[in-house]
Amino acid sequence: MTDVVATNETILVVGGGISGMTAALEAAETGKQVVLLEKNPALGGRTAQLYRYFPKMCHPICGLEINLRRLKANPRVLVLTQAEVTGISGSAGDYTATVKLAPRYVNENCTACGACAEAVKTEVDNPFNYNLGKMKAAYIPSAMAYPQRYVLHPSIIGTPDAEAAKAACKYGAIDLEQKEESVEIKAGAVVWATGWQPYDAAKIQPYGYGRYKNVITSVEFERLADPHGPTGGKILRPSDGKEAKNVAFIQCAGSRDENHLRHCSRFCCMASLKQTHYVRENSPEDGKSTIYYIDIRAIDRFEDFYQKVRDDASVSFIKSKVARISEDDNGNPVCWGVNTEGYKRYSNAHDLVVLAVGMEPSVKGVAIPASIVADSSGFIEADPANGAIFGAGCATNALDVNRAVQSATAAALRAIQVVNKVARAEV
Amino acid sequence: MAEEKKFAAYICKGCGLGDRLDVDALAGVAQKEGKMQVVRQHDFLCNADGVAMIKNDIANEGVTHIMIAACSRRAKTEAFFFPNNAVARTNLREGVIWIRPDTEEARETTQDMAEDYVRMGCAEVKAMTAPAGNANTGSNRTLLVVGGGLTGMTAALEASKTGYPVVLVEKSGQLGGWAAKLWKRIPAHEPFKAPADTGIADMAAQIAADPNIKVYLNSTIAKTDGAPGRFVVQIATESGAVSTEDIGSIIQATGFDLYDANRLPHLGYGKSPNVVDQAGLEALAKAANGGPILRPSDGKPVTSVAFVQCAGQRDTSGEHLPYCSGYCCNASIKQAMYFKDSNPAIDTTVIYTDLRTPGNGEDFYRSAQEKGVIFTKGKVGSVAPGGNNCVVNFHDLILDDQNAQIEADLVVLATGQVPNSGINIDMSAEEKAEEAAAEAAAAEATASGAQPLQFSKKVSVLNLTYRQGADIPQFKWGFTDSHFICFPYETRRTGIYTAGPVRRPMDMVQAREDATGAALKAIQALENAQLGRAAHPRSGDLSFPKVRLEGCTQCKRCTVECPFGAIDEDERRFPLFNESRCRRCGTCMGACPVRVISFENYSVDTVGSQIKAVDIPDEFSEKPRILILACENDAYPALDMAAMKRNEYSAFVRVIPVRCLGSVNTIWITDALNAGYDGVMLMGCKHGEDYQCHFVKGSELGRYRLSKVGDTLKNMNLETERVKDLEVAITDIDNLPRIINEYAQQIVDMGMSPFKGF
Amino acid sequence: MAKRQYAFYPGCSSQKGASASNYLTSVESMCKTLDIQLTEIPDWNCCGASISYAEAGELPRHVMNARNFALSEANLPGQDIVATCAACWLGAKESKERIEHSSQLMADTQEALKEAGLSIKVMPEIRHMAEVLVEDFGFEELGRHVKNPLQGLKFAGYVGCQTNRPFGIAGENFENPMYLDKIIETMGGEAVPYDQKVTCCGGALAFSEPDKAQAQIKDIIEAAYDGGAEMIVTPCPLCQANVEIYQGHINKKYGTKFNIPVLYYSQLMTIAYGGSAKEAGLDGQVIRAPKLEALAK
Amino acid sequence: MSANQEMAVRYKNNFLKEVEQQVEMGEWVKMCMQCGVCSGSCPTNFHPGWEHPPQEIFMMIRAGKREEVLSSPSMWMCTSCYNCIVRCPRKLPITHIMHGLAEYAYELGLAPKVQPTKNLSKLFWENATKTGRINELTFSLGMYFKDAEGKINIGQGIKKGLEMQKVALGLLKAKRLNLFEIFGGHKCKDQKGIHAMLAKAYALESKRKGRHVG
Repeated sequence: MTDVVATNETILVVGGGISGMTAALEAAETGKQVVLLEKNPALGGRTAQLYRYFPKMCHPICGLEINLRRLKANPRVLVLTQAEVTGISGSAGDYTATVKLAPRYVNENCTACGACAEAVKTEVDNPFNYNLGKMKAAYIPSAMAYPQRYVLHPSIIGTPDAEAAKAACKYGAIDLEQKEESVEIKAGAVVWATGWQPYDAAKIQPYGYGRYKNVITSVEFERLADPHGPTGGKILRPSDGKEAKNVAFIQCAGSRDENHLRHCSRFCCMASLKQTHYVRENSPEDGKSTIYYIDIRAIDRFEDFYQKVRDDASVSFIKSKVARISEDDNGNPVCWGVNTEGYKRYSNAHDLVVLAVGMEPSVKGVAIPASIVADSSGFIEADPANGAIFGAGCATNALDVNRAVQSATAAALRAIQVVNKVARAEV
Repeated sequence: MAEEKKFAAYICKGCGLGDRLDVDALAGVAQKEGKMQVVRQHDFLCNADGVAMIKNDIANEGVTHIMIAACSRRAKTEAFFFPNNAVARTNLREGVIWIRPDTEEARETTQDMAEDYVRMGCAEVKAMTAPAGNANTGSNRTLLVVGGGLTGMTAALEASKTGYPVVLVEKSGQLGGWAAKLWKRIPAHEPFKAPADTGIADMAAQIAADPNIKVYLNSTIAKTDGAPGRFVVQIATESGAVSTEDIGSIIQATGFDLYDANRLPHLGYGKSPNVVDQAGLEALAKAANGGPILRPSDGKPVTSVAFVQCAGQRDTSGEHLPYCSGYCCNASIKQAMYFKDSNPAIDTTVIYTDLRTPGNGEDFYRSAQEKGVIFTKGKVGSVAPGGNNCVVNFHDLILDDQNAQIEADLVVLATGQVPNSGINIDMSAEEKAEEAAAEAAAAEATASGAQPLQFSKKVSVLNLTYRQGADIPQFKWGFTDSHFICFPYETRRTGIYTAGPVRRPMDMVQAREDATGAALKAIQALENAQLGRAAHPRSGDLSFPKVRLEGCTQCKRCTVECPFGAIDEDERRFPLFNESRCRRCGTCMGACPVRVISFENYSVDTVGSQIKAVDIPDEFSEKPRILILACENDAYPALDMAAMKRNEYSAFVRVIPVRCLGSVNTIWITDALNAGYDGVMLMGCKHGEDYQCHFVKGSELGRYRLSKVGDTLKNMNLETERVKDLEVAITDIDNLPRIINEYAQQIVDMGMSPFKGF
Repeated sequence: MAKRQYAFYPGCSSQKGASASNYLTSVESMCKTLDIQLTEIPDWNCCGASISYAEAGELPRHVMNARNFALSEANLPGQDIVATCAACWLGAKESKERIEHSSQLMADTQEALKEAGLSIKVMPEIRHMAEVLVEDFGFEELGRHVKNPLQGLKFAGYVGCQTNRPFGIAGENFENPMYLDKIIETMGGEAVPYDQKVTCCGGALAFSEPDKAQAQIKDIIEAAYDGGAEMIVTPCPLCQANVEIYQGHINKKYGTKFNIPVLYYSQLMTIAYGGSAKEAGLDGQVIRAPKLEALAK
Repeated sequence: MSANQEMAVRYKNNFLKEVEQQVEMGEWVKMCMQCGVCSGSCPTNFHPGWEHPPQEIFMMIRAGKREEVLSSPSMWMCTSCYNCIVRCPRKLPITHIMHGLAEYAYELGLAPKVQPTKNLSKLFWENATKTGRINELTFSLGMYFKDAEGKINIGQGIKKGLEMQKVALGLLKAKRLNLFEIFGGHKCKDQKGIHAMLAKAYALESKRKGRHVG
């Protein structure tokens, strides 16, 4: 049974992506006790799956390394992975959260030596790579995974593979008897930082995602460009493994669209501008990018990043929402539409089309087990009715990393205000 | 504290270490060469039993210094958590067996490598002490907020709500700043359809009623002295009075000015009263007080209005603002609604190139369209002022009409935000000259009675007494934003945070978030200051640079190079370290030519003794030795992850993690070369415009110092290639092993260093 | 399964001797098997189709449809109106939505209907026959009646526009609807991959802008051949006619050799249900479908 | 004063307002954000003669280009395929707006003189409302015997008829064209009711839109 020591001076942070980690660390570094919950087996969230950040083109796992080091050095944060909140009762200053813990089948004896993975034969989709490629069913979610412990995929439990993993482990780290459990955690305040999910591109029917292999999403493209990804950082298109040199980026794939997401997801324009660099990095001689857009939203100081991409001869800009995509005989996706600046019709074949999919709050369609005020897109609003449950990061708005971290820092203070009040009352 | 020191080495045999290495031989090295008093082996050191063994030694055997030879210092940190002891981690797993082939031929060199690492671990731990932290730093818990606009007011209220006293200083005679000049604001809540009340009056009332917040109006900061937890701030009031406040930490929320529309004569500003900027329109709307907005030229109600977006912004000519201010599209939409809400018959057009309404601003945009605001994608060339109306000439980009025109009673220019960030302390000589020229030109123009060009000489906001300058260093275009994406509050002055549009162009929603976040960081800074703990990125670090003043030559390199302005000079011109400003990067230590600066657990000695501990085989062994000094934030994790992938690299290298390339003292390199190392690789983060160094200037300064190593090499008659400076990113998991191997081959080809055996 | 009853709105083209009379023949046969009772709305009138916009304006068009609603409810109360023609279904459904949406429009409609002695009291549901098959029966039920599976026959399921957009069949995809393919497969035939499934045939512009329409029709037929289809199947009378009857013109203009039969789903179903070629209206094909005729019992 | 002049005066220079009030679904025009998805989705997009796509027309309306819009052949190219409607991210009922613009242009007499679809539309409606149901034979004949300007042209009719002869023969053979339709064919019983109903509908609509009853 997992033992969690928490009181109503504890801050419960739900979500272990960059926002949740930030909220947890900022609160802990201000001297507060924190319980940090993550649904997946490792912390890091979606930013850990990005290759580079705009506008610096630096690597997200560099910041993750720092945050993990802060975490390792700070005994005030208790991390629970594979944890989901199923209920929250009580009120500001006195909450009890019911948390479901899924079994990892690997205990803290694990040294991450990898012997279990060698022993296991079953392969499963690799969610870290958005299922582009497979991994062993005994796996470490990524090279940066924290906790640095292996996981057994539930599909092999009860199969000889699980036994093989157990037999291969010299350290008694495989525990096939682990069961799902439910724990209650006290908290004075809750920071809800469950982040976002990419909009389901298959719903944008005219673009044929799911029908055409060479139509992929922007988050998948990150994995293709990443040296840690399924292609070792080479941009190879899914249909035939050919190098994709002529890449189209379609903006507002789902965003600004009343058939899909009515809001603008803010980060997609910058993400595509950034991804044109990947194309150039992969094919310095003959890489070519085309951005189809309605408005380029390179907001505030990111404008210069846009101007630099704009000045790059290998990148073209077409003011147009692509009407539809078809596939030619060579498996090339063909974008059809009209450049609205002066009405020019086009049907352009590309090696690969990347849909800049919108940002949907993870909370959308998922009942937060407490009464929360959200806007029409499902983002948590700042509202007194939420008591001491504070949204942070992309659970509150379509934000880029920078703004998500700011939001999480602010949420940490709001949570501290509540637990400080509890502490003052208890003195 | 003259505590008895007892050294213990623990060598793990798990994860294949026992199979791949001769652990008994390693234990022998630890005991004989490493002079460890306790040496233990364990089959599985990180499990409960292994950890209990170490804890027992601490409790019952008096062990104070621990050398753990097992996996990387990045792994198993919960198990090997001994905060009260000096701990060195020797990396035999990721550092040795995972990067070496498991073959008979490789066995000897792999064992050599492991033994050297044990030697190094022992040497390191012997040179370390567990940092105790300095409790004698300040403990003031009051926040100073500079600027009484929305951002400053928010920061003050939030800090007060958290339980901290606040001093709020506002330059003007009332609180509210830019927001107080607005008729309405952009909505912050569902349904995002109509302009909303600013709420500023309410905030001002809350501040007035808060006994925890002390407000100074008509006041500026005359002087800021001290460090987090013990700032002493002089506040000058217009009346001439000067007050002194003791302050724990500071939030600078000095906001922005609108870009001067006088610089946009081609858009008719200054030529017709009917061309206004966004502030001008807010003033008209306020005056109208809900009634029809009147045309300045003749006081008649406006019947048509055109908004020109990006006026003097997103400029590529170099004449105006190169950036987008981010909020103006929504602001113009809001202002367009002032007209449509009062009278739907008013022709209202917004001319834009890219409409930028992120998030639910899209709803606000749609709402404006529903209300009949016309949006036209076009580039405005000029505004021709007439008597009572103006003609906006633009290129209609959709209809591809170069000569499109709109006639309007009123034209509103959406000029952008210019930060009030004080003096640019990093200004180059050229920039200073440019500024002086502009000042002279303005003075001349004014004297000759021509159209006065706006020129206001920048004055300091904070008047810091810091040796490195009176204000916060700026990032781009005067904004004081952090350069870090993951860490938006990282300014280069510990305990001083900026928030709101001074930091980055932003709207009110974001300014509020920013202010709240900055309040947390300021509170955190003062809390940690009084505990002697470091701020980000080595948060919680209790180590602190100690300086042996008697050896100091007053060369001032440390005071100049400290990326965080932590070091001043005392009246005797010796460096004066302000502990709570320090981020523990060690740049000062790297800079010091006489090596008088050190940390308890990281010093010239902790690294130097490791370098010296390595066994250097003789010239004829065909076993060169290459020293790698790797930044612990990026290069070292990259090497670790390469090992997790089992990427192999040369057994000739010996890696020592360093806090930052900036902390690398050139003595380490000369020592290494003198000791007979055949090559030295330095692995640091990217520097330059998009630098990635977590200590801002560390890697740049480190590289600058290393560029001078060439002379040393020349003097020693060594090839310059024997020292290699590498820019490494954390993702270089495949590149790095390749580069190491290529370098090792290059060294082999070059031949062994002649300095061996001296 | 109990007899299902619907108010039937055949539309002008499905009348005897009209261009889709074979559609009607096959629908009647199919309904017999499925035990569907279609009762024609007495004295129904033309829906106006989408093309009548220039002269019709808004209200007159809606009023025409409203008259059918009123007649249906008065004579066949409680029954859903079922149309077989895509344009009839769309036109009626559109009018229903608009009238329901606007009280002004409802009032005007009632006022005009009064002139014909009618009024709307209850607004009936408007369904397309394909919708009825998919939703009220389901593929499993439709499959149970198959006696003569269309084994080995390859069809391109050409959905076209108006059963698909803007309303479509519930749960379907505008760009790649599957219901027609599923009907083909349920009847034992093979639905070939077909990337012009929802391409417009030109609609009424086949009359007024024959060149433009025929260029589109050419793409539609070409893709069917590319997919290996032997026949094209459609749920829409205008699609059927346009794709079938202009093949000669297209061949002349483009040098193609098109000669592909274009059938209704109901014709396939009739054959698969064991009906004769005549019961399926196969004699009504301008381009005969010998393979299907051969299979018919 | 012609209907056109009257409207031009009534709405002064505000063509957008005119469209909002006079054109079916015209109130949606202002909601367009110029993404161009409609233009790219139109099946006639790649054919010549498609002068202005919908999104451009919407911009022209906002820019007050009244004559250009109303006399454009573009709206008449609509095949009613509804691709634009289902893809529009702003949910504009574009098909209906195009129809509405065509109707309004026709009403004002600004529609192009040579416009076959205009004639087709008119003929279809007349044919349908005469007896309550379409008479396919008279409709087709009507179509072929009118020239591009909508005037009866026997010579052209015979030529086109010849062109269509094969098609007609095929249909006849398949019993899908009935020459006896010429004598009346299918029709509604209550034609009087239908005519009265439609007359009322026209009157109401004209009143609502402030147009003269034609």
